[in-house]
Formats: sequence, structure tokens, C-alpha cells
Amino acid sequence: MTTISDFKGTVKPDWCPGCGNFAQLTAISGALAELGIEPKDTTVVSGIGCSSNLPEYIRAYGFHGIHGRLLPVATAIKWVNPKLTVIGYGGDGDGFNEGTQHFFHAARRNTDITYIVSDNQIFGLTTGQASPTSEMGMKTKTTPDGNLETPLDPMTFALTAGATFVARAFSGDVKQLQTLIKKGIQHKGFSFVDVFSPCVTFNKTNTYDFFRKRVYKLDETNHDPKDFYKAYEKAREWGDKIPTGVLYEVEASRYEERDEVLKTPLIDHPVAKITPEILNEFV
Amino acid sequence: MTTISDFKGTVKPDWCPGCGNFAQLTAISGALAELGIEPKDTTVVSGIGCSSNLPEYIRAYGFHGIHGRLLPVATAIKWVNPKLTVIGYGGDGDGFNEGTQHFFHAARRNTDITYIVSDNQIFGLTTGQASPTSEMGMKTKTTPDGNLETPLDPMTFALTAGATFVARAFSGDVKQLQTLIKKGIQHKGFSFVDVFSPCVTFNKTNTYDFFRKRVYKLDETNHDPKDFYKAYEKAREWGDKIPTGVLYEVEASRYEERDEVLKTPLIDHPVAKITPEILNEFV
Amino acid sequence: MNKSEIIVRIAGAAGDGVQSAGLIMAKVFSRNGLHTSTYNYYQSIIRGGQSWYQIRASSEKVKNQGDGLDVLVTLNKDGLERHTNPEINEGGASSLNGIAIYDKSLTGFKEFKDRVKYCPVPLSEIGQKYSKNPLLKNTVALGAVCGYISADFEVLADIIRDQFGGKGEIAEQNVKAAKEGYEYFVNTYGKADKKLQYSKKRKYLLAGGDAAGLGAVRGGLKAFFGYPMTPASSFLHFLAQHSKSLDVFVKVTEDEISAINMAIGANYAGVRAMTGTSGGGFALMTEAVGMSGMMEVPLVVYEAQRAGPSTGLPTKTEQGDLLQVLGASQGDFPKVILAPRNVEEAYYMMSEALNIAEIYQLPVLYLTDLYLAEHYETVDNLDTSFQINTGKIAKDGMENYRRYEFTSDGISFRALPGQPGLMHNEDSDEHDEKGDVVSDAVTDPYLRKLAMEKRMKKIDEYIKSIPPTPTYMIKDAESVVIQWGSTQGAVEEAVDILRGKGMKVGIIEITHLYPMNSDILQLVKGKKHVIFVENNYTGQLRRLIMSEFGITGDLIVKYDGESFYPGKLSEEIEAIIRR
Amino acid sequence: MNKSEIIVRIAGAAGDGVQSAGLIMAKVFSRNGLHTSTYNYYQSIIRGGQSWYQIRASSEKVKNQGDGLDVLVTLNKDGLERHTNPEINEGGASSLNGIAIYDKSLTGFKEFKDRVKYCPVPLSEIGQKYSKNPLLKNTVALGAVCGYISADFEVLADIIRDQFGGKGEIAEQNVKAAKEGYEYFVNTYGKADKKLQYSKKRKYLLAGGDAAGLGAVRGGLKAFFGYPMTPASSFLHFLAQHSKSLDVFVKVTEDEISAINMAIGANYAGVRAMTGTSGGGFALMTEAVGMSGMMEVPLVVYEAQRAGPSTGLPTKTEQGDLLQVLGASQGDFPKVILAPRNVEEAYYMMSEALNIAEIYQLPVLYLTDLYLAEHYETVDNLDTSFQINTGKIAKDGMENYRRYEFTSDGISFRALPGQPGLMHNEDSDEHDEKGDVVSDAVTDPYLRKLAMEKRMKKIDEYIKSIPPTPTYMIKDAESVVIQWGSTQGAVEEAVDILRGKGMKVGIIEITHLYPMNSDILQLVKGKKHVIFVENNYTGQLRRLIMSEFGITGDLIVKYDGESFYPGKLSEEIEAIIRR
Ligand SMILES: Cc1ncc(C[n+]2csc(CCOP(=O)(O)OP(=O)(O)O)c2C)c(N)n1
Ligand SMILES: Cc1ncc(C[n+]2csc(CCOP(=O)(O)OP(=O)(O)O)c2C)c(N)n1
Ligand code: SF4
Ligand code: SF4
Ligand SMILES: [Mg+2]
Ligand SMILES: [Mg+2]
Repeated sequence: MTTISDFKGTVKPDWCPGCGNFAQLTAISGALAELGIEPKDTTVVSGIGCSSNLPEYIRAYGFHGIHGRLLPVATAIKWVNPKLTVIGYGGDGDGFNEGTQHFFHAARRNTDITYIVSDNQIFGLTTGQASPTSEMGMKTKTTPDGNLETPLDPMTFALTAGATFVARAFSGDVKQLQTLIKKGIQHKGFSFVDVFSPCVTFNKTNTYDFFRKRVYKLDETNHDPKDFYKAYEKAREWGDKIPTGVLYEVEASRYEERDEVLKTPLIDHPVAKITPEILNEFV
Repeated sequence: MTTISDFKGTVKPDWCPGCGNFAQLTAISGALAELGIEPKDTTVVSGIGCSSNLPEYIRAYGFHGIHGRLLPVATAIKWVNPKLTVIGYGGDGDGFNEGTQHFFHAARRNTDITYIVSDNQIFGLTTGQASPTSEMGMKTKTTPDGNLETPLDPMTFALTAGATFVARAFSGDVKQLQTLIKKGIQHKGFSFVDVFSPCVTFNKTNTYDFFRKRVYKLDETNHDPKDFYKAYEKAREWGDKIPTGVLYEVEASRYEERDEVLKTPLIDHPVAKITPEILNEFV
Repeated sequence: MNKSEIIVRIAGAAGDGVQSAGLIMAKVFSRNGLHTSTYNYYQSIIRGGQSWYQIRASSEKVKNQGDGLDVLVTLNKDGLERHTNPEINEGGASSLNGIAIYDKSLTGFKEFKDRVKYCPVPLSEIGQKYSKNPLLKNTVALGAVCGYISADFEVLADIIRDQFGGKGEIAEQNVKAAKEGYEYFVNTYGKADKKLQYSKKRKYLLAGGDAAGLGAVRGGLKAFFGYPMTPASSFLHFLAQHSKSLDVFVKVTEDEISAINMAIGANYAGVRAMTGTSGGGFALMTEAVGMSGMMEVPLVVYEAQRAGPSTGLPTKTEQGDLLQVLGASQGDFPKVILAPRNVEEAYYMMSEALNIAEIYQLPVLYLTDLYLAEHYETVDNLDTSFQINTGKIAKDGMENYRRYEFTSDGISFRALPGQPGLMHNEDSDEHDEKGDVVSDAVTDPYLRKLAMEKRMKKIDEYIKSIPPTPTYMIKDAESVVIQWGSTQGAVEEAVDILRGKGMKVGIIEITHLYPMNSDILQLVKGKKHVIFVENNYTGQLRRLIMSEFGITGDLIVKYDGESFYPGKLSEEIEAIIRR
Repeated sequence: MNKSEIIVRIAGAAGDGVQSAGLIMAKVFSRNGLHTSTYNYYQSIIRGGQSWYQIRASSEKVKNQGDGLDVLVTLNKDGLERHTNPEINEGGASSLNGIAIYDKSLTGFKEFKDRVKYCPVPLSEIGQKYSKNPLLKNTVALGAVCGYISADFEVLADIIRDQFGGKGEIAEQNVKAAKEGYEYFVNTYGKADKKLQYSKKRKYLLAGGDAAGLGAVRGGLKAFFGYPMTPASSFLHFLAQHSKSLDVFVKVTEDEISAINMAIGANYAGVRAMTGTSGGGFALMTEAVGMSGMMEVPLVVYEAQRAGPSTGLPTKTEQGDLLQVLGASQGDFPKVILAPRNVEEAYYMMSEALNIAEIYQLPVLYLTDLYLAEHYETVDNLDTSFQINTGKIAKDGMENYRRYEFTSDGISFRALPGQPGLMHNEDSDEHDEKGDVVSDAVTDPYLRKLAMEKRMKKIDEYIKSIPPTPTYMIKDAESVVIQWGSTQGAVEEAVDILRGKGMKVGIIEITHLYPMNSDILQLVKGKKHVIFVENNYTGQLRRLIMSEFGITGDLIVKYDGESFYPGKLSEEIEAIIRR
């Protein structure tokens, strides 16, 4: 058994006081501990952004890579060593701008990793530019007259891409957040948790208050997470009421189950022998 | 008025005899002629692939760029000079692998360009590797034991991205193809036409016959192209019956309408004056 | 205080308002007609940590942030200890030898009374009289500094009003707080003995990123496509903020690849367009740089270097991307690399870059760095007139038009979509004069050869236009230093120091990195020492110059993320010369 | 026919089966114990156009596709005219001086009777007797060639059976058609006078891409991630086809960026993994190359150059990506660049590359080119034994573990996720020994400096292991040629020609491009001429060597997309020496 303190790192987070990322650090650590997963068997892979600094603060194996590229890294790690719990963690700019392509194709493969996005609807680390989830009209450093793009919706994106576990959480509710992350990790396949994570410094629109007023829990409704179109509709619900919880969850075959070579953990394979039969192909 | 022969280029297409791309060359030229658009006012932007060679064969302005990047180029051309009819044309590898990210974000911006994909469900030019739309199990050079990925569906992708015109055509039916392309060009906003385009050389599964047996026309049914979810459902219909035609069409605001500077064609703007007021900001 | 110059440093944590206080301080000097140069030492963190802002001002030209520290304003205790302790020198910065201004609540710090005059001021207390905003204490401190240096209070008051948007309540709260700080200081500690030579001639004060942005507009820029990345963002932000007033379309895209492809598309369609990024984003752009070269679509890329490799030190300076930019994209094709040395040059060179791209129809890579992009300098004059040269543009209906005609200088007429009678295809595949691909049905090795030569000829043509390489005190120099980019100020000042000691040292300052003017062969001739000074590890310019001209020499490098300090640098140069 | 060697060329349109006929022909030679080398001239087109396949064979080592043409088999009229006309020489290929075999239906072509013996054969007619498949005529032609050169028919029959999967109907139809072609030719035109020295010792015949793939498996490769791009695809296809038999996981990804990041992820997780691409795809990968350098995750990238810039000539050869690979990614960090010269070396060097990447924990860029990747060569022996060296891997629970410990050689212990007690973070930001970032709260310029030096030390360590630079006939050489990569064969043969004329020329062959062995300073010492031969425009290796060692020389380049031909090259070298 592990406890949350097993996951406590030695570096103090450098996030702004009140940043939504703190709740996620707690929830991830808590979920892992609840599941009895050991730090040594956990790998947290991130991109670049405020949020992506997280692997520095958690006691586990951490891979703090480059902007937008965490999913290919995380996917490959899982393929090589399926015994690891692999968590991808990054920002909305990281995942829905620079990494959009990887997100789509990673979800499509349904590899058994958990992808958590700290969705603060802004570029935090680069000091406040519009992100793909920024609301239309929002004033930022790059949109001084208001953002002109319709925001991308991570939920419908994930659903269309083929993610088999799609959930939405809010940093203002650590308990639910931790439960959702835990379910994501338990889910066999590509699980995605988008977290409303207020950026107290640069996003003056989507604050804790903004969400507190609007969020409601899907599991307190009669939502059926097996129903794709219901999930899709719920995902598009945005305004006075915003649903959180598991929008969608199904079982489906994972890429790593389909590939012959991956049938046993790649890390355990011995070096291949080049046999005379192979060489014979070349005469 | 223009005729189809106005669009006839001087270079003979180098596609394999029977390739689905021929029908698209005809249909694009035909649609432009039907609309009375002049070659000088047409710009065809492509990526890299067999299909992407098309700008060489049409009399118009052509931009044969690099693999996967045609949409940013096409979008910018339209923004600079809205008087042009801008057509993006490329392959499924180009658009749904290398260019996935641009496809999503270009559609989201709803810029008034028409994006046509020659979807042969294979990499043609590189001699037959699996593409993102290749069927599961298909044997190709890169999947000698059968493709292991679930195919990406361009229709639901475009719908989720926010494309305002989403249609599916088949190179075996030039008439319908031409009509759909014409409608796409007429549509004000991002229009997407995915064309089943048999690769007679490398794709032995998705042949003319394969499609002839399966396609049926949506406009001969009571399909309502304004209904998003109906469109989404139709898009996922795959098997013995595959619908073609306009799956979805709505009017929505375009990026270029929202931006102040783009209110008049950028190409006509004079060089800006750096006034004393501006300089004064720096004292 | 050295000569009639002063160095002020404001220290605090990220989020404390260090940077905006620093900028106000800088404006106090520039509006008082002093030459000013600033330096911002900060981290990739939004709140907390330790950052500082240094401002140096003088009646004579100041060339960089300078050695020495006369006035320290510190917003926290850590800053007070850090900047007074002569054993801590972050990247070469001096510790305080002068007065320290800080809130009187700070106590229990290690003191260095021999060099520091401690001047506690009730910053918070005064600030709170006027507003609950804790940042008001910064304004009080600025007032205190102005009192100390006898700066006209009204100049500070005007700057504050400009900053806070006119004469509203907030502005007036700040003005009053500043005033009280001013008076408190003068009454308690008196004014500095040495007086600065203020004048009424207000100077422009701008950062390299602003200057480049302004220069781009002067050069006819109509569209900018980018994706934020430190330290290229100051350029992006300048343009975004001035999109309407300067009539430039600005689009932040999904990624750098989209940005550069859009810039190419826009140039192709007929307006001057560019993109900008830092090293990591540029890596992603390199494929398209080759497309611009092959298709001969004009393109300017602003590349602001930061300390690498990889994510590296996002807020620290370096000159480590030269080899990346030189090697950008596969194959041989013509490209031009320019590197401005200072804020003023950042302005003029950017306009030139846009002309070069269109005249020669090739990618121009404008290589700057964090230090230059983000630090502020005064400029006396900004010439806004500029002759835009769009190069060869075809006339409508031009007969027998061939987009890639093999001309003697390699430059052919561009036709823009929409022009009647000039329809053609531009191709990233190898192509003939008409633009038709030479590799589809039958490859033509002969045509391919001509096409390569056609493109490369443009570089021979361009080379003729490269201005003579700038120099500094080279006439009688026995030894010569070679520098590029933002190290100019520190290197010149180091040479000034050495000259002061009677050593005959000069400088060759490379602005046109590639292709390079061969006049440097003459310039180094007969010099006892050739010494390269670079803000990187391997001496990338030295490598380049060696490969171009076989010139090499000693190498002084700094790769700790900080820029050079003139005093230390002069010692290093001296050591080599006396060796 | 020169000496005991023969050059056969098979010409036709894309889709005519030129390549597979060519490969069968090559196997006829290799299975008859002859040294064989092939060349495939084709276009980026699936059907139509003009392509050809050349096979050169001899009882002595053949070093490239060769000058001269003894037997032409042409599948269309265009081919007949093109390859017999001495005025057409595509990229330097010789026209026919020997016999031409073609379908007797071809008529009305321009004849060159002085050099060509026209031997029409009813290829189609014979083929149609056995099958409706029009490609059977190719088999008839192969039979005819075998008849002419007196090759044992059973060898051809076996190859056909291997090709068509055993003894089935199709195989037998082909065998019969070949037999009839064989007999028809011998009966009608007789056999060649000069006999080739066949032997029973069958040789391996493989392309550079196959060899590299096999070498990778020998080197312990467990996972390959890629995206198709000519000419890197032969490597990808080899691995995909052998995924199960050689136990390598092969994944084609959404793009090159994903591929390289996956390869890095897999290496990080503890298996040997790599990626591969050509120049355009590599451009996209460069950012992650820097990440591998910074995070010290081992990585091998297979970069197969084709003629650029940009899309360029996708099926043509060039050595134009050296500067791109050298400059890959921002900032200074250690990287290694290797370039094999021939098929055999492609095999051994790839295993080495995987060791180097793990021992020094850095990116190794394996730079090959289209000519090498796609042409076939015979190899006598393939040593499958290899000592895998994974470098420093930490022991479970190792005390006071620091991932980036500052050691004397710069190399620290890697820990793999899953290992107990060694949890740590690897970061693309600058970091200290433990892996903690040095730029977040407080930057530490001092630690940053140490971290840079730690990484760069590894290169000093690696340099010690670089083998002596290979040479050819250098002992008594008065002039020396410097080459790299696949030009080896042509350059050596050119030197053989010059030696035959009594000229004392030798070669320095650079395999370890960066860092480079400084022994070449000794090797060039006292040479009258130093001549660089490169398959590019600007002489990229010359630039590199100049920047490293100040060595320069004359430059012979070829940038028409074709590789060098020895005869022409020897003349160019001679002209420089006699100048
Ligand atoms: C290739 C590349 N482009 C741009 C950047 C600069 N950059 C760093 S973080 C960031 C975006 C941060 O936003 P997000 O991903 O939402 O993370 P947050 O800081 O909001 O948590 C950007 C653009 C980079 N590091 N690399
Ligand atoms: C960056 C880059 N990666 C890879 C390639 C190689 N490449 C050329 S075309 C192509 C795919 C072709 O497939 P598709 O886009 O479906 O077009 P099709 O040939 O089927 O029409 C690839 C991978 C390239 N040119 N550039
Ligand atoms: S800037 Fe925003 S996202 Fe970044 S640490 Fe601060 S509050 Fe969090
Ligand atoms: S390979 Fe396929 S897609 Fe390409 S031209 Fe031939 S039939 Fe068309
Ligand atoms: Mg964010
Ligand atoms: Mg395709």
C-alpha cells in the first residue's frame, strides 16, 4: 500500500498561490495512493507550460519533455513497459494547440494511458495569451481587442477521436477530481480528464467563482456514460450549466493488444537473433 | 463566362490510368467553369502525394507546397486576397496524418476556402503504406500483417472541428462530385469534401466496385443537412451502405469577418505610416 | 557613481512589479535626456523566486547594463541580502556599492556597511495611505530614488500618469505616494552629491522587440503569424497591441508550423508577411524555410535566441542558434542571415530584411537574442522614411511569362494570384523555368542542374549588396575582437577600458552573418590577436568564419545564461593579449 | 565488355516491372558468385515515364554502377532510343556499346549500328504462350540475357521460383517463358564470346536500407517509429516486413514529430529504439533531437538524404543534408553524426550507432543517402555477433542516486522507470545533478555552467573512441581526394583509373563526420592537392572540415540528382591535378 505522502516530491511547486494546478497535484497523488500504485511504477510525462512543471513536484519517474509532445512519449513508454502506470499531464495550449494532432491519434489508438489536461483556458507560462479554449471575446496579450476564435471543445474532440474514457473535472472540487483521475487510471484504454483549472493570474474570466456557479455533477443525473450521443450532447452544454463527471466510458480493444510483438512487455524481450534463415533471404 | 477547357493545363497528369484523381481534376475544373470563376482568380493549394500533384495540371495559380501544410497556406492566401477562390487539395495522408492539426484549426476558423481530399485510404506516392483512413486489417507495405488502427473518419472530424459544409463524394460519380465541389465553393465558410478516390495500384480493397456497391445519395433521402447529430450519425454509417452528398451545411461567421484589419482586402492596404503619435509611445 | 552615470537596480520576486517599476525608472532617465540601458533578470515563473531589473543612465552613450551598482531598491529581504553581498554575483552582476532603499520593516539581514548605505523607508506605510494595492510601495520607492538623484519630480509624475492612463484616481494615488517617497527620502537622507546632467531632450526608449516590430511596419509588414515563445513574444505582443493602429494583421496560430506556412502563403499572395519564434519553435519551422527557398517565396523569420539546448533556460540569453539557422532545412538553397547588434539597429535592419526577402525572393532569417529583444535602450532618432523595394513583380499579361526564368542574376519575375495571363504553378518539387516539375515523368538532370544554379546565383547577386562590415576603433588596432549581436555594447565597453589602459584593441562587428562580407579578411590582416567573443559554448560564429574564410582565433565565451559584463570581459581579453 | 565484367541495363516505364526484373538479374549474378552492384534510375511517379535499372557484375569487386553498357534490355521504344543514343547521357550514364534486346514489335527507331548490335526477340509472343500477364515478357528477356552470357539456366529458374513463391503455376509459367527466351536468344544470336567467371559461392545481395535494418537488429533494436519518406522507406519497409521474425516493434505514426518523440520515450523506458526519415521529415524532428541531447536520452535517427531543397527530387540522390543535421536543434549540446560509405558498412555502423547512443546518452544521427539506401551490393560475409553495450545503467536502489551526476567523463547513470528507489525527473529545462530545474524559482548561472560542461564532456570522451579515418591508397599519394558516404565506390574507381595512368592519388574517406578524427590533419600533410568530392552544391563536408581543422581544397560537386560515374570523375580529378 502507498500513501499520498509517498508521492510528495522534494521540490516546492512554483505555481502562483491559488493556481488550479495544486489541486491536480494533490488529486493525482491521492488517486495513485488510493490505487496502491507505487511511485517507482508511475511515470508522469508532461509538455511545457505552468502545468507541465508537475513532474518536478511529484515523487515518481518524471519526463518533462517539450511543448505539445507528451502523448507520443507517454504512449511509447506504455508500449515498452506496460507494467507502468503512465500519466500524461499538460496544459490546454500544449494539448489543444501544439499537440492537437498527437491527441487525436493517441486517443484513436486507445493505448492504456491517462491524459489529464490542466485547462485554464489561457497560456499561463508565457504570461497570458489566448489558448484554443479561451472564450470568444476574451482580452489577452495576443488578443487585445478580444479573442476571435470559437473555443475548441476538448470533450467532443476526445469523443470523436475515439477516446474510451472522457471526463471533465474542476480544480475547485478536489474530491471529485481525485475520483475521476482514479477512474481514468483504472480504465483500460485511453482515458482523458479535462480539468477546469483557474489561472488566478491571467484568466480573469474563468475563475473559481465562474465555475462554482455553473458546474453540476453528471453522476447526480441520469446520464448514461455508455451513450455516445448523450455524451456528445453533454459535452456541448456550456453556459449557465456545465456538467462535470464521466461523460463517456466504454471498453474497447487497445493498440497494444493488437500488435503481436507487444503481446509480452517489450522491455523483457531478449535481443533478437539474426538466424541463417534470415540471412538466407539475401542470397 | 468560363468553360472547363479554360482550366486545362499544359502538363499531362502522371497518375496511373484509372486513378480516382482524374475525376476530381475534371470536377474541380467543371465546377469552377460552371460558377464562371476565372483561372486567374483561382488558386489551388496542395501538399505532397499523388493527389497533390493536381495544381500542375490545372490552369490557375497553383501552390504545390509541402506534405501536410496546405491548409495554413490556403487560409493565409484567402485572408490576404478574399477576391480569390482558394481550393485546398490533397491526400488522406497529407490531411489526416501530417496535417491533422491544421485541418482541425482551419475548420474551426471557418475561413472561406474549399478543402477537397482525395481519400484513397492509402499512401499512393510513397508506394502503398497504410493511411489513417485505411481499413483495419488491410495489408500494406507498413502493415504486412494487417493494419491495426481503427480508421479515422474525416466526416465526424470535420463536424467536430466546426466545418460549416461537410460533404462526401466518390470519384466514380463525377456528376455528383462536381455538384458537391460547386456547392462547397459557393458555400461561405470552410467547406470540406472528402472524395472516395480509388487507388487502382495500391488499394485493392476500396475499389470502384467496392464503392459502387455501397454508396447511396443523401439527397435522395430525407436527410436534413442542418441537423448536426443526424449528420454525425450519417457520417458513422459505414458498411454495406455508405452515404454520399452534403452531410452538413450551416451558415456561420467567418474568421475574416471578425478581424478589424481584414475588413478590407489586405492586399489593397497601403503601407502603414508610423506617425508621431506612435513614436510618442516610446518616450 | 562613476563619471556622470548611475546604475539603479530594483529587486523582488516575480509578481512584485519589479519589471514595471524598472521601466518607469528607465523612463525617468530617458525623459530627462539621459542615455539609458536596462537589463531584466528574471525566471520562467509567474510569481515568487528572485528577479531584478537594472537601469543604467548617463549623459554619454551607455552600451550595456554596466558594471557597478549605485542604488538598490529591494522589495524583499532576499533581494537585500543577495545584492549587497559581494560574494554573490549572479552571472557577473556587481554587488552594491552605494545606497539601499527598502521597506523599513525589513530587519535581521546581514549588513555590509563598508560599501552600503542602508536607507530604510516606510514604503508600505506610505503606500497604504493612498491605496490598499500593495504595489503602491514600489511607487513610493521610485519617488525615493528620484529624490536621491534630484530628478525633476514632475517628470516622474507624468510617467506615472501615462502608465495609469491619465489623471484618474489610481494615477493620482500613485503620484501622491511617489511624492511622499521623494520628500521622505530627501528629508531623511538628503540628495546624492554627484549630479546627473539632465536635459530637456527626451529620448526614445524601447526594447529590441518593439524596435524590430516598428521596423517591420516601416518595412511594409502587413501580416504577422506567430505562436508565443519567450523571448520572441515581445515582438509578437508589440504587433498584436498595435494591430489596428499600425494596420498589421496579426494571427496567433495553432503552432509554429502553421505560422510559417501562413506567412509563406501571405507573401505568395502579395503582401509582406513574416513569422517569429525562438529556437525551439524555429526548429519546427525549418522544413518550411526550405520551401520558401525552393519556391522562391519571400519570407522573413524573426528568431530570438534564448539559452538552450531544448527548453533550456527560457528567460535567459544566449547566441546558440546560429548553427541551427545556418543549417535550417535540407539541401542547398540561398538564404540570408542577419543579426542586429542593438535596439536602434534592430529597427533599421528589420525594414531591410523585408526588402531583401522580396528583392531576392528568398528566406531571410533575422537572428536576435533575449538580451537584445527584451532590454530597453534609448535612441535619439527614429527615421520613419523607407524605400520599399518589392523587387521584380510581373506586369499583368506579360508575354511569354516564366515564373522561374533563368536570368543572369537568378532573379525572375513574381506573379501574384489574381493577375491576368500569368497563371502558373509554384512547386516545392524541382521545376523548370515555367514552374513545371522536372521529376515526375522523366527526370532531367540537365535542367535540374540549371535550376540549382539559377537559385544559387541570387546569392552571388545579393553578396554585392552587403555593406562593409562595421568596426570599432580598428584603425590603429593591433589586436581585434570579433563579435556579433547583442554583445556589442559589452564588447565595445571592454575595449574602451582596454584603450584607457593604452592597449590598441579594435572590434569587427558582424551583422550580416550569412553570406558574409569577405572584407573581414582585410580587417584581420596583420592583427596580433583575433579574439572571438560569443554568448555560447562552442563559438558558433568562429566556426562559421573559419569555414568561410579560414580565419580563426581565441575564443571567449559565456554560457551561463547571462550577457557579458564589460569589466570582466576586458580582463579576459587582456589576459589573452598579454599571454 | 571490359575485363571479366558486364553491365546490363533494363529500361522501361514505371509500372513495367523494371525494378523487379533488374533485381532478378542482379541475383543471377550474385548467386553465380559474382560481385554485383546495381543502380535504380526512377521517378516520383507510379506508372509511366522512363526508368531504368543497371546491374554491374564481375569476378572482382565492383564499386559502383560503372561506366559503360554491354547489354540493354528495353521494354519500350523510348528506352531503346534513349540508351543507344550517345548524345543522351542522363546524369552521366553511358550509352550502349553492345547488344540490345527488345520486343520484335518495336520498329522505326533511330539506329546506331556502329556501337549496337540489335537483337529483337519475340518477347511478348513467347510470354503470351504461357500467361496473359504482360509482365511475362520481362521474364523472357531475362532468359535471353542469361542465354547471351551463358549463365546456368537453373540458377535463373531458382530465383524465379523464389520470387513467385515456390513451384506454383505462375512460377512455372515464368520458368518456361524464361527458358524459351534463353533458347531463342542462343539459337538466333549465339552466346557472347567473352565469358564471365562464375562460381558456386553465392553472395549476399542487399540494399543499404536492408543492411541498416539488419544492422539495427544486430545492435539490439527493439522498437522503430517512423513515417514513410523516400528514400528512408526501404529501411522502414525492411523492419515492418521483419517485425515478427526479428522481434522488432514497428509503428508508423501520424507524423515525424510523433515518431521521434516515441523513439525517445521508448529509449527512456529502457529499450533500444530509433526513428528514420529523409531531410524534410528530419527538419520536423530537429526540435526533439535537442531534447534527446538535453535530457540525455539515447536516440538514433536514420536520415536518408535525397536531392533537395524542399521536396526537391524525391527519387534522386544527394548529400545535401549535412549542414541540417549538424545544426539540428537550438543551442549547444553533444551529438554524433555517422555516415556509412557502402552497404556492408551500413550494416556494421548501425549496430555501432546504437551502442554509441546508449554509452554516451546522446543523439546519434546516421546519415545515409538515396544511392546507398536503395542500391544493391553483394557482400561476402555478414558477422551477426555483436557486443551490446548499454552504458551506465543504475542498480536498483543505488544510494544517493543522481541522474545527472557530474562525473569526470560527463556520463551519469541512467535509471529506468520501474526501478525501485531511483525515482527522479528528467527535464528539457536546464537542471542540476538530481534533475531539478535550475531556472524556475531562482536561476543559478553557476550550476547552469556546470551542467553545460557536464554534457559537453561526453563529447571529449567519445572523441577518444573514434577509429582512425579510413584511407585508400594514401601511402605514396601525392594528391588526396576527400569523400564521404556513398560516393566511395565511384571515387575509389576514379582513383584506380588515375593510378592506372601512373598518377599518385589517394583517398581520405570520412565516416565519422562529427565530431571528426583529427588524424586527417596528418593525412593531408604535404599533399600537393586536396580535392573534395561531394554530391551537393556547396561542398558541405568541405565547409565542415574547414571549420574543424582549417583544411580546405578544390571541390568537385555533382548536384543533378545523380551519383558520380568513375570515368568522368577521374577526368575531373585529373584536370585539377594537372592544372
Ligand atoms: C515549440 C514551442 N513553442 C512555444 C513554446 C512556448 N511556450 C511555453 S509554454 C506555452 C503555452 C503554455 O500554455 P498551456 O499549455 O496552456 O500551459 P499553462 O502554462 O497554461 O499551464 C508556450 C506557447 C515552447 N516552449 N515550445
Ligand atoms: C514531411 C514529409 N514527410 C513525408 C513525406 C513523404 N510523403 C510524400 S507523399 C506521402 C503520403 C502520400 O499519401 P496521401 O497524402 O494519402 O496522398 P496520395 O499519394 O495517396 O494521393 C508521404 C508520406 C514528405 N514528402 N514530407
Ligand atoms: S500563471 Fe496561472 S497557470 Fe501559471 S502558475 Fe500562475 S495561476 Fe497557475
Ligand atoms: S498510385 Fe494510386 S493514387 Fe497514385 S496515381 Fe496511381 S492510382 Fe492514383
Ligand atoms: Mg493553459
Ligand atoms: Mg492517399
